[in-house]
Amino acid sequence: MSTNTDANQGGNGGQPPVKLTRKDFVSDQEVRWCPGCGDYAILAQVQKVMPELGIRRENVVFVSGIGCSSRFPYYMNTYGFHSIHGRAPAVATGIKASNPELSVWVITGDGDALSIGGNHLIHAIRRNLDINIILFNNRIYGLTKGQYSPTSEMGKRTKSTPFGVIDYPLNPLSVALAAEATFVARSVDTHTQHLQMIVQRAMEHKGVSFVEVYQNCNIFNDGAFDMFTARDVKEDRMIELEHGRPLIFGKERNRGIRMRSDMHLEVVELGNGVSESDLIAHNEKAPDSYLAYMLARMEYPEYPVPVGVFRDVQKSTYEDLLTEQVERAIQNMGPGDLEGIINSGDTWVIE
Amino acid sequence: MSTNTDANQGGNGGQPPVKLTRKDFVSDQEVRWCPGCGDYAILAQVQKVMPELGIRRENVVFVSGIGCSSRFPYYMNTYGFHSIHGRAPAVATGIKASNPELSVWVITGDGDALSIGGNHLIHAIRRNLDINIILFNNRIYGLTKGQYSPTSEMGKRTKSTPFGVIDYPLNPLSVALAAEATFVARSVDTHTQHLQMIVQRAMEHKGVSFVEVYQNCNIFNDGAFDMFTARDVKEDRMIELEHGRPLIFGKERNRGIRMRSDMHLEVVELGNGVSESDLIAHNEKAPDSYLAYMLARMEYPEYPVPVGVFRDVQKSTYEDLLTEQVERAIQNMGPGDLEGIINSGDTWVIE
Amino acid sequence: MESMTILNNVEDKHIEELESVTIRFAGDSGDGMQLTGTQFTKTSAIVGNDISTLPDFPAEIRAPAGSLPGVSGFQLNFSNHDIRTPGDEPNVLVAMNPAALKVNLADLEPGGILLVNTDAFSDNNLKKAGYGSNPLEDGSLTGYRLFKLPITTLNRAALRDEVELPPKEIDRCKNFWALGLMYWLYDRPLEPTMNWVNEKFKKKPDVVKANVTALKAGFAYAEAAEIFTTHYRVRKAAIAPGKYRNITGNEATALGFVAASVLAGRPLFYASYPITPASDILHELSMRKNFGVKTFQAEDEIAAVCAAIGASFTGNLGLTGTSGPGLALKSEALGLAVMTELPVVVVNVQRGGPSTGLPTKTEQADLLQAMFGRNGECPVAIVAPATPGDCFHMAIEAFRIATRYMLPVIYLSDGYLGNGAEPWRVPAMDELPRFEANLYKDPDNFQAYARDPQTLARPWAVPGTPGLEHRIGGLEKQDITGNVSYDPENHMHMVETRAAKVARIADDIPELEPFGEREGRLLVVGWGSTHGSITSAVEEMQGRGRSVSSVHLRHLNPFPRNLGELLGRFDRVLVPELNMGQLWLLMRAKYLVPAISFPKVKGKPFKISELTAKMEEVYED
Amino acid sequence: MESMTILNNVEDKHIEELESVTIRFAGDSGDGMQLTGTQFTKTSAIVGNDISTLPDFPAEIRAPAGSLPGVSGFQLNFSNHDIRTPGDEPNVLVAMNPAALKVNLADLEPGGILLVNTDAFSDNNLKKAGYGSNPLEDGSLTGYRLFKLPITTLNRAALRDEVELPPKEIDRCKNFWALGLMYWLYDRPLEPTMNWVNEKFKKKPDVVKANVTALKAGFAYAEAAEIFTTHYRVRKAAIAPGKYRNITGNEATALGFVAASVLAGRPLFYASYPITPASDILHELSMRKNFGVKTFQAEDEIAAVCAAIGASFTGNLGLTGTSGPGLALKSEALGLAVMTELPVVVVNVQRGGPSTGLPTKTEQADLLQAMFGRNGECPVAIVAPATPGDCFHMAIEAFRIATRYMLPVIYLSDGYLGNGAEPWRVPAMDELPRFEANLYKDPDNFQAYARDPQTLARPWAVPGTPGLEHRIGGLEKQDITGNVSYDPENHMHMVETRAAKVARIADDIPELEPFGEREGRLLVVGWGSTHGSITSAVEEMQGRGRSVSSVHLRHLNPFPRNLGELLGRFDRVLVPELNMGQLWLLMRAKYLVPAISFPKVKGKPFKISELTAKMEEVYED
Ligand SMILES: Cc1ncc(C[n+]2csc(CCOP(=O)(O)OP(=O)(O)O)c2C)c(N)n1
Ligand SMILES: Cc1ncc(C[n+]2csc(CCOP(=O)(O)OP(=O)(O)O)c2C)c(N)n1
Ligand code: SF4
Ligand code: SF4
Ligand SMILES: [Mg+2]
Ligand SMILES: [Mg+2]
Repeated sequence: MSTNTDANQGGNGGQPPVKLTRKDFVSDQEVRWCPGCGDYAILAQVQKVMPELGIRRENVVFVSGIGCSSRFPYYMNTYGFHSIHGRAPAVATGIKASNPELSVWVITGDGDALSIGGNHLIHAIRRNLDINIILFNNRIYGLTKGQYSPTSEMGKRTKSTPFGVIDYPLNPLSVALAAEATFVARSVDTHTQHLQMIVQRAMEHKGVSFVEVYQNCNIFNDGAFDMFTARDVKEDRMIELEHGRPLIFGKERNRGIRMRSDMHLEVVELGNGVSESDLIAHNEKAPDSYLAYMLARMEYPEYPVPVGVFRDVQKSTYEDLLTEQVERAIQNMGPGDLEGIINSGDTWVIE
Repeated sequence: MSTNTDANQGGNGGQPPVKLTRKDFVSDQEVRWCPGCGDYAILAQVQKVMPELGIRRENVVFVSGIGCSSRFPYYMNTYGFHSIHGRAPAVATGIKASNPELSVWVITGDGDALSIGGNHLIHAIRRNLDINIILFNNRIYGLTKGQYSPTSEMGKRTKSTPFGVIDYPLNPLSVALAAEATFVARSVDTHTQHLQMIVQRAMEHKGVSFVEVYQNCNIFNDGAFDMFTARDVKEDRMIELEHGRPLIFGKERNRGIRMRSDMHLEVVELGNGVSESDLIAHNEKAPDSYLAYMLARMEYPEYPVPVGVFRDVQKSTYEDLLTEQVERAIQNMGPGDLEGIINSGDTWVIE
Repeated sequence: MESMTILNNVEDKHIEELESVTIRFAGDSGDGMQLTGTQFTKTSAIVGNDISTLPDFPAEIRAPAGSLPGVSGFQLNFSNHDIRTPGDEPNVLVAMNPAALKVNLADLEPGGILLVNTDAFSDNNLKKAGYGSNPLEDGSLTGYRLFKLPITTLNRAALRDEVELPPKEIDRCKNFWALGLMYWLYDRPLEPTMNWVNEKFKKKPDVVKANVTALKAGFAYAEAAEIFTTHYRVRKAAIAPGKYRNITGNEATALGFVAASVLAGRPLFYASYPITPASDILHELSMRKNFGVKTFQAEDEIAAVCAAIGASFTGNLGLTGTSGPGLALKSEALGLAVMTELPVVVVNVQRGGPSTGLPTKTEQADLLQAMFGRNGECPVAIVAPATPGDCFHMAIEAFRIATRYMLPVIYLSDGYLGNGAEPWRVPAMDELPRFEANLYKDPDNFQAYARDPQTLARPWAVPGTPGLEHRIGGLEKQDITGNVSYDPENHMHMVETRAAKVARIADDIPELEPFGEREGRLLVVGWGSTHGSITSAVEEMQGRGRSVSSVHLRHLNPFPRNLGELLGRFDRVLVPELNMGQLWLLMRAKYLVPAISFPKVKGKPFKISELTAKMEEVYED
Repeated sequence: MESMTILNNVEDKHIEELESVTIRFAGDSGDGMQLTGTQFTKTSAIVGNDISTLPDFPAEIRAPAGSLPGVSGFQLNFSNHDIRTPGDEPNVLVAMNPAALKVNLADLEPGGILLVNTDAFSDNNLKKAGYGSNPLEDGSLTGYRLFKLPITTLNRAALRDEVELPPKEIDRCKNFWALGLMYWLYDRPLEPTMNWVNEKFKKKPDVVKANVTALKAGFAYAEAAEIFTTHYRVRKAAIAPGKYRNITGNEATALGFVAASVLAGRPLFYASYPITPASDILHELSMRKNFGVKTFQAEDEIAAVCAAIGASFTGNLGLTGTSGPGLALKSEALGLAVMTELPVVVVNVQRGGPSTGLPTKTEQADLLQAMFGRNGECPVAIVAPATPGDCFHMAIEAFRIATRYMLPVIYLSDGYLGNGAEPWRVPAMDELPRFEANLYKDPDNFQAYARDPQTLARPWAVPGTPGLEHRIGGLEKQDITGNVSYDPENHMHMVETRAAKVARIADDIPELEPFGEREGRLLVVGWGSTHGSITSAVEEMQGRGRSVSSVHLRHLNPFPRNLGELLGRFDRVLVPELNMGQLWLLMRAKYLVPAISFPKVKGKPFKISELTAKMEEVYED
């Protein structure tokens, strides 16, 4: 491996960690989201987590596409690239592959990442570049004022679907897993502690990290997630995934998830002959993505909605393999000799 | 539902079925694949199956992108559209949504469908249009003469990867399943009977059908699948999925697939306390795509490679829902009255 | 009726006659300025003025309250004679907060009426707007007729005892208070707005009451408080009789395509990916399902154009719509439409570029992209509406050309046309053109690339038709058969044929009729949304006795047949465009005429005064 | 050495001197014609001829054996003087089967030498080639000097007892048999080819033996059988001394970009999606990892250009390459590169269009796409190599401009340049330009859009540099700060600034040096791959005593400074292009010069005779 960064110091290019504060990551640009938008909370958590790992501002690049969420880079006092709609993963790939020392973040929306940008997303994921992708899922197009997105529910009436959506929504985590993601997680804009933890875990993961954050768009899709994320119901309607722990949830922690013999997940009450050991134990590190895939597909109201880390496994990263090829080529062929290659091939001399 | 086609007569627009032969589906264009190419076999099977269902030539449209495989429509004596690289699913969507009476087929390659066209593919799939997508997977770019594709193996040396591929390959079936496919199947160019059966099943399925066909490119990736598809080894290295039947394979039919308690699939020998009932029973109709996803991810040599129908479930199709909205709108608002809408809104009269 | 009483009272006061007035309402995005402007517009239309409007939205959905980017504006021009633009400089500026004042003051005419809501001039708001000192107090506004009104307070006072609404709701009525005041000032009736409020909030009687009360209160305040020494009247304009409605370009575009579908007898299939400022066309058309219109929100612009091509292949009117960056994405597929000779129409509602550029601002800088933005020799027809209402007619024209010649047509609207509104005389059904868009059916000797001798169109032979099975695609086609051909001579022939198809359209479109004399000193050539300002400016020049005429191109490719000849009849040719000289370049290349470019790329339309100044300069040169 | 003996023998026979010869080898894709042609070329180069070549591949990978689409051809021109094209009409056609005869015969000069392999003229092959009767027997070839040889049989006979190889392998040597024959006919040595065979098949002595034997057998047969009454000699050309290699444009392009990286001291990052005829650049560069070159095969062309932009942002030389349809897809992202002012180079190896068009044929029809194919006012610099060897130099030039001015550059090669080869004088290291491509480092008063007063370049400030943290993107930028700005005046200023950056390049590139006199009757203006044919044709006209000069543009945007002035010094201007008149259009628009277009879109380069005929016509007009 060519880079001397390790997972805990990604983006320092071998320099010693520095002590910065949240404020160091706040840029001088006025934040321009609608008052009350969930984007504010996510911004705050990211700015808070950044200094925790001693990461240097100059080694961080935030790349985004287009959308409300994609204004994010302007507000980070790091390098930033507000690119074009859907293409942030491709720009980030160029950045990371050309300079593996950088800590590269992709900020994207449900339309940006899954509609126009779906293909770049899955290819960036399968290549397992060490980049962190945070998808702000508000299940709507915010910036263009309220059309449905690939995560909008069937039947939803929006500006472009006055008679209701007729496309089945995509499940972002399933898509990421099917695209061979090595780190997949989910959190919620308003669950600040959890969100911080997830951002930190994403940063620590070496390889691609895909994080879906449920984000409220209070203008065009207000309360889209309240049904299960609201303070009073979330313990009963969401489940927090913890590695190695059985899948238990509920205010009383008396319900769990079990695998039926016909390979269907079911919600069960603990007690009455059902014990913790009957439940599925969460395993982030499973070499197969089966379990993560099943969990990713649990939806309210049939199931509690899972948050946390679904999958976290190690594979070589694209940039490391690329750097390795470069280094091996230099070893085997010697460092590039321009005069040599120009003069190679079948040559002859005219006198 | 607005269309009076039923699943078995897709593409007849209500007309009575006709008796045609294989020859009726052969166009007058000279076939231009390399001698020995697997594409010939697939063409032959499709031409053979077409007449079986009494489908009318004029109601059939083959749409393709660009690639060797994408020349397919020229050879079918039906309507055909050889579109541009990666965009066949989008063209097909326009065709099917605008005229649901047609039987629409998409022919695509691993590069066409999964590289440049990945996004259109997953969106066509999630919309569940009643179209049949056949992906000719030769794990290489044929037409452009031998660069690696998204299904090429890690480390493979190709024209564009003289030092070996460093992108993890995509598994086409996983991607289709994660994109909410209602019908997913796999076959092999040389397994003619099986391939015919799969093409027929795809045609019969109402909703999107996604079929991966392993196809040999004898010029740039010869024998890519021989390791498990060859006549002498295939029974031991492949497994044929049959609905409701336990997952058994092997020349002696003495091996099977079992689910371990830690949710890992394992290959077991029957006998010695292991009986058929311990094996997973295949269920195409499972409402969840879990099982199909797991099976899709079985790869040689760890597992036998599955062929057959992984998933076949019913959901309303995009074009039916769209037609329904049109019909309901006419019911509720009356048929469009041009004069009426032009004169609607706030109007005033100047005399 | 109450308001009539008020009106009658008004009659006694001192009234001054005006020819035309331009008002700009400006406030925070939350202040309801768009609504205020629209109501004033409608009322003015109803009383018989000619009108023209220009909304100006902030780029952010909801910028922070009180901030500069959050300012929303609406300008309207109403007149007793024919007008074509929303006016250069407002005569009146209503500024609901400091930010609105800051952003808009520079445009107000010297000595213009400036009406401010003093309640909003808090220290906090002043700071947000970047004011060091309070402009209401520091003497910086002495050049204007400043009226300082505590609108929020006055509105609260008026509503306090009348309705049971939370304070926030009450405050939201202050725009109606201001509207009422303006109605008094310009002698307009309250009924149209009251009717609208009644209809709109049918189910919320409280809200109706609140708004109506605010409106009347503003009116009454103006009347009673006597802060204005005069008020004004703008008489009816001599407008062509008929039924009118206010319509934006995007609405008219959508309606025009529905009309094209009805006239052609072919279903409309609209595939689009949302993008500012084109999305409203998608919203409009998605409500027209009872016309058999199918709308498809695609995963991106490429999928949208491809789906439209697929729909055209099945005999639908395949339509796709976008703005500049989206047109760039559609380039490759447009080439496919050219090669397959299918009747697809692409709407491009242009916005400020390059790249993401200025998404909410207007510009005309995609003409050369429309002409040349594809690989290979790849001509398409191009049309461009001249006014919001013309969008309706040019939408029909686009499909008439596409289906008659079997080729793709690009329809170039822009943000100014799309969002701008004008009173539109609703055409009678029998004024609409009919065009035949027949599918080919005859299987005898069918050849997919046989051609109509006049138009060079190939047959529109669609799947489902027995005996016409054939294959099309992006590879070069053999003439007549449509088979793939790599033959060198055939290739050149087909390149020429595709160009000839476009060229022949020129025989089928009206020749240009100059506005003004057919020869003279200066010819001004325009296209698209600059029609209003150019025509007004030329009219003004003519009024000054200058020999100035103009022609306005609604067909950009091919040009109308007589353009070259007309250019030759004038000493000077001036080409004002909201770009750096794109039509100018095409005209110079084609006619070798030393035309003069007058470029503007500021995200805004031309002012009449800018144009007349330039015309004077060129005139004398 | 044996072959020397043979050669010496040859000396005794009747030898005729020729100035230059054009040969076309044609056969089935499986017949090894490309190899035969390349070997003949190399040998000719080594003996000191000037040479020029044109391969012609079939569009299909492996069309059915014997079919018309399966024909593969290779034409080469060798001469005792300066030549620049592979020749108009071959003097000699070697046809290995009926299909090859059918496809190529029309090009052979009247009375030319026609050599056919009679063994391949089976009924089956004749049918596949669409021959009703056997042309070797029906008298249709009487206009040529026809030599009928059973090459397959003769080759088998020669190899039978010499090597132990399966019959299929033996038959595969028949191209070397034919090559040997041609070597005798044109008096070339066998050694270079024998050396090549020895090297190439080092590990397969049987194959070496077989090929060498076939080669010698062909040579000996020609010598012994006395079927040719004469053989020919083409003497050395007076070529500039130096070290030469044969190089294709795509190879030279790849090498040039590697050189740019070395010269600039910045790593090269090549992101591309395979497409004919550009893929070879990807293949070449992917082998250059020891230069620190990183290649990235992206999922599509959009991802490729975006990744290149990302790489430029980090201080790499961000490069992407494609052909026409791919350039169309890159349009939107190129706008982003313009707005962010990053040094990205886009290679477009043009092919026949529109749409998928004629993927394996050459064309120059993407110039206007390169100029205008983006939304908004979005200028980029454009360069175009003139010859395969020039590809090397223009690749360096592209990055010199991109990094010096901080903007994207489009590099327009084409299929003819990309696949065509020419002998290229290898430059010495000190002949290569140096250019500085320094990263900006100074955090004091850093402004992302501050400008170099001369070039207007903004600083190349890359992530990883402390104190330069900043944000860029596709929204309009405020001058100096680079913050987002919706300000109208700033927008116009920035549009003008981006245009000015491109315009200023004109001060930094060489003025045009006409080939011929600096004034006169006719000036021929060309660009790109037509350099060879135009120059040769002009030379011929000059030889006829005509006042004809030419200039060749390697910079298309901006034009060299003195182009306008030169145009004014000639009575007539002719613009031959492999498109319908794209440079012509730009020149007319810019200089209002009544230039005459000479368009050709047949997937093939100009013939010299076509050009001289047109020049004569224009000359007299
Ligand atoms: C090529 C292109 N197409 C369309 C648009 C218009 N557009 C901007 S953002 C957006 C979708 C935004 O939705 P999402 O990604 O969910 O972000 P959000 O605003 O909800 O955060 C669209 C369609 C564009 N800017 N560029
Ligand atoms: C926009 C565009 N990019 C690239 C190409 C070149 N191209 C043609 S086919 C192809 C890939 C073919 O691979 P695959 O889809 O696997 O089909 P196969 O030839 O293997 O059947 C590519 C890259 C193209 N025609 N158009
Ligand atoms: S529109 Fe929605 S997502 Fe966008 S800033 Fe406003 S609240 Fe946030
Ligand atoms: S290159 Fe491969 S895939 Fe293409 S036709 Fe030849 S054998 Fe088939
Ligand atoms: Mg969103
Ligand atoms: Mg393939």
